[in-house]
Amino acid sequence: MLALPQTEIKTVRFGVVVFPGSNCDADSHDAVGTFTGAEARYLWHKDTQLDGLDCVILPGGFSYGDYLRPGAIARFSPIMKAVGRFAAAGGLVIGICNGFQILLEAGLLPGAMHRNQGLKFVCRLVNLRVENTSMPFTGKYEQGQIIRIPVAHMEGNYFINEAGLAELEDRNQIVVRYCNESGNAAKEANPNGSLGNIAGVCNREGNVFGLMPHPERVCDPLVGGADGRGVFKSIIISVLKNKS
Amino acid sequence: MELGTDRPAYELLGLKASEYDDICARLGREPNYVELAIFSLMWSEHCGYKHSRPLLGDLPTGGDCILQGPGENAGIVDIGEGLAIAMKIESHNHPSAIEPFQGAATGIGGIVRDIFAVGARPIACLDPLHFGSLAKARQRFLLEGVVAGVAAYGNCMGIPTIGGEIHFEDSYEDNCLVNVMCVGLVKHGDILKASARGEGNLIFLIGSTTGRDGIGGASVLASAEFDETAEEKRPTVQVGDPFTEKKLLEACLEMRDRRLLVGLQDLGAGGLSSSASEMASKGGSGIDLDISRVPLREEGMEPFEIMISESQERMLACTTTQNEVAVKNVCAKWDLDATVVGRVTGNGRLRVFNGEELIGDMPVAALVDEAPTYIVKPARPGHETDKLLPPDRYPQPPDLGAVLLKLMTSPNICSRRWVWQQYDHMVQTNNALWPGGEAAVLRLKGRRQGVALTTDGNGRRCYLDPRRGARAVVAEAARNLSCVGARPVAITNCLNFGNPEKGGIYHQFREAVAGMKEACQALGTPVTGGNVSFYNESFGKAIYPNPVIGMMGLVEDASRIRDHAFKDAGDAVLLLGAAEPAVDGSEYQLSVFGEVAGRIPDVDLESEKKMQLLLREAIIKELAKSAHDVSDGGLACCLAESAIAGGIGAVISLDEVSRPDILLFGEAPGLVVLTAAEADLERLLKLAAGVPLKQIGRTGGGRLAVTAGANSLIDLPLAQIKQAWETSLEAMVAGNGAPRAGDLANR
Amino acid sequence: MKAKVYITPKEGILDPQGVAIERALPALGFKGVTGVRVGKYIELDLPGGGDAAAEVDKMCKKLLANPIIEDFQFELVPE
Amino acid sequence: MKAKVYITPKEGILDPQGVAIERALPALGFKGVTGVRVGKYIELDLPGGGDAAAEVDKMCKKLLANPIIEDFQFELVPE
Ligand SMILES: Nc1ncnc2c1ncn2[C@@H]1O[C@H](COP(=O)(O)OP(=O)(O)O)[C@@H](O)[C@H]1O
Ligand SMILES: [Mg+2]
Repeated sequence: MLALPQTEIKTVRFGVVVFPGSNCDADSHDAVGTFTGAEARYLWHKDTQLDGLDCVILPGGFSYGDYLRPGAIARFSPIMKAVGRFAAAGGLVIGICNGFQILLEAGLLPGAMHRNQGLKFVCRLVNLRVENTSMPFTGKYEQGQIIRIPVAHMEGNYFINEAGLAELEDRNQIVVRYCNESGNAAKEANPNGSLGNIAGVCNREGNVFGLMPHPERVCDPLVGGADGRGVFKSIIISVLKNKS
Repeated sequence: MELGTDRPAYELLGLKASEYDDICARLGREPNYVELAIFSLMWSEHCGYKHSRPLLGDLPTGGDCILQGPGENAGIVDIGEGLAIAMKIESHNHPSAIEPFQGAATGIGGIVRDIFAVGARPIACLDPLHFGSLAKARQRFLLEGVVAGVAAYGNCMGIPTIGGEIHFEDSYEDNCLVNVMCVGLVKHGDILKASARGEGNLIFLIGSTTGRDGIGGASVLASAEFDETAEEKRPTVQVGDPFTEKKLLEACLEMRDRRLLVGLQDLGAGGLSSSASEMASKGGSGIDLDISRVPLREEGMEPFEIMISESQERMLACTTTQNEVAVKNVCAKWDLDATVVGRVTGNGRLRVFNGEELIGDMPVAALVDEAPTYIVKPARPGHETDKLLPPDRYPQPPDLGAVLLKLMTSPNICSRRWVWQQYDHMVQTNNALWPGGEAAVLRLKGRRQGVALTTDGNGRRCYLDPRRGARAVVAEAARNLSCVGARPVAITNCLNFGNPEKGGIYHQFREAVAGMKEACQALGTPVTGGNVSFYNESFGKAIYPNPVIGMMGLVEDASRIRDHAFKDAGDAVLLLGAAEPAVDGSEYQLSVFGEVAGRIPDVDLESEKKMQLLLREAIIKELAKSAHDVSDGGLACCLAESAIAGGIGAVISLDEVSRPDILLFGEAPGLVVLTAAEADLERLLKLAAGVPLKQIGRTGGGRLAVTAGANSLIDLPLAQIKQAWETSLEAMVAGNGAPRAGDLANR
Repeated sequence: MKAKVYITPKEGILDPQGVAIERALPALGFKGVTGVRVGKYIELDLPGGGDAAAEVDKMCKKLLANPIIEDFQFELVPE
Repeated sequence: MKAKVYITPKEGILDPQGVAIERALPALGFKGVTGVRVGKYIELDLPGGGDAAAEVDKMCKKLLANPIIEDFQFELVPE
């Protein structure tokens, strides 16, 4: 499906972290393995070895039940120390939904999550506007492109203080925002009340990306669309570019 | 147990004097308190099926594809090439009426355990729910709590809740129905049995610690009516822990993969007593349990409390001694307690030890198979009649457009998006159809095949005629599956009724089971198992008799399915089937005239079967572009729903009849609205050969316009209908008043 | 008048949050912590007048706490 | 030694639960209630020995509270 030879794509290695309460681990694994042809393997939360991987996925779910705060306990798991080192060394890390929450708790991304404004779990397709395409996770999208990807969470109400927000804006770290069909980041288009309709942010270096929507759920038109494939394609292209 | 009464202990535990005598006879002595507590559970209606067993034995349970019928934790249906579907439905009505969030949450927890107990990975849940009127604050509280509870547990487990249904009717005001169905996927060779075999083998208790929560749930809550003392029964409330259950699920499936298990059984109603004795019974063995080894959550628990506690998130596993360490290792990996609490024996007895001390010794057969059964003299309730209501009983309202809008905002018809948006319905990424349609369809990864699922219940119709009602419910479930293009394969069922000791209720139960049997036989959908929930009564008033059907179907190609949305402007709109709509028992009768009375039309099962066969063929041959079952709200609501889903209006012209309102809003089982491209019309009509199929209009435009002869019956902008339908439930939940019956009829 | 409300899971009722935290603590280097129970802490400002204690009690029973599985206590603090 | 930990949303930071409760109160007949803030109340039993206050403080900072959005306080109660 990529305009790249399968033999090359196969050399890109993804690791999908499995916490005891992860539940989108298999979906992420499938999205990579089935729809891109890259290699995907599971990593147990007690693993400490990430050698040879190009990209680590922290999948959705409820890592440790998340009764206290999503991600609060997961960030102390052995693998998160390794993920920290991996990221510091420039490895690609993407946190989806619960993975995003864990990255925030771990301090690998700035900000924090509140309960959704409506105080209810919300699972539905949303429109996203791609704000930053100059990073490894979104290169295949057009600047300003509107994509449809589902959210499914109870705590996606992103918060950061004013100084932090200004910094995110200045450094182009806001990667995707909730928007309506015509691309406006309108209040009604925001499923959880997040500040500035923020749906996903990256770190300064651009190699750690967290987002609430689930791109892995829309990689197959039979089950709701293919707008999520761009994320995985982008990663592969970026990895291959760096390798060559 | 209870001080200050001189009632004998057995009576306080819910046993009759004759049952007590029976127990003494089987033991050859009087039981001690531990034994009595265990017997009272095992011989409760909930575990012992005292009033239902004789009748359930009549249900058709065989079939080429049935790998496992009733009797195990879940039914299992072969779907070919070594794969099978496990399915089961269960009620958690009484716990939910007391604490809706936890009641619903633990309801999911319980049914999910039944599915992985047979070695299957759960792939979907469906939640048929029934409440009283949303005009009452308590009902809104129950609805919000139950939905949040289903969401909290199912979402955390990563099992998509992909379907279900919600009805609101006064009859459920003091006794809501919270049924949950779970469906799992299993390879033939991976199927686990709930049996304890092999003398000397170990019995492991895995998962949560045991506390006093849920003490006596089965006997106290599920096997008695509600009354003033319901408040005092509160300590039995259980709190769900979906994270622990998720770990339990993964650990059990890992042990399954590594072939570490001789048998696996969940702890549900009846706790350790029930699961241990059932495992022994299925294995033809006995079990010695040592309750001093059970990890406890609370201090000072009595032995009988440990035996009957219904603490959630626990499983019982039988393993060989060689695998002891491996089992412990898998559980340790998932951070779960796993304790050897017993051993398999060959003596056919459940023996309970507290350390060295033997504190209970009972024959397994007496506990599991020998609960007395009762046959009650049925009495047909006075409201049942053999006559349709006279056609002039209700005057035709002057404005049928207003009636349509009213019905579309009815809590029983309006959009359920508010509910299913709270459920993670997409996780596991298999949904070929999203919620909101006729049935859910899951693709099976790596195959062309797909599984279609639906649940149906209609207490109101069953109240008016339990046999016809049950026939109609099974037929409707099958029709829903056929509407997406799936072939109905098998059912599971949850029979929600009042107090079976009363002749009127027993009549309803007997008739409903008979109706279900007839329909299942005619449609070729055997019963794989189910659940019976009796005593759904409060203050002497029973709920509507409500057999809820969960049906599974198959599609050969998951990409060749249909939903109910109109697809393109200019398509032909067709009516399939020839049933004669009636007011009796309809949503129209209830919402507009405020009555539930008369006799519901019967489903013609032979025609139904032919009609559904045609429907599926039309879909597989890609001649039908949409299909929608005519059910609640009649033809008019059916058309409106398809129009809303597709964002395309329609112009419909019907024959002139004396009562167009009944034609539009009346209900009868056996009708489907189809659309087809103009170019395919001829082929479709030819395919129908003998099955009634006629064009009634054409899609297009932004309005829904219905005429009969020269008369305009309805002419409304689609946007207006959509707005009414989409926002109604949310507004009602927010307390903005549910519509009242009668206001249109009097206009 | 300010009210401080403390809501705790009832004795004997499972507290999954507490269990999850208790199981996590040793790995973080906190050994031997037991009996973790997680509840809610709510602060609110009451309008003057009326029987504040009776009001807060009613509020807890009706909305703030779930009396079926939770106990509550509160203090009133004049400002 | 028992510790009682109070976790509250930081001053000036949105508290969706508090807002929801404040909105719901008038309909239940409680008028004029303002400033509703919903936090957590955690009880735990500490093992003997060591500097209990320092331990609990660390526990709060590391795990129990999220310093970006939450403040915490605690009391130690000898048993
Ligand atoms: N209405 C019913 N129709 C067919 N089988 C039923 C029905 N109700 C219960 N059964 C069967 O009886 C057995 C016992 O049910 P139950 O006690 O609910 O099981 P469990 O303890 O696993 O929940 C199960 O195999 C179930 O499928
Ligand atoms: Mg079972």
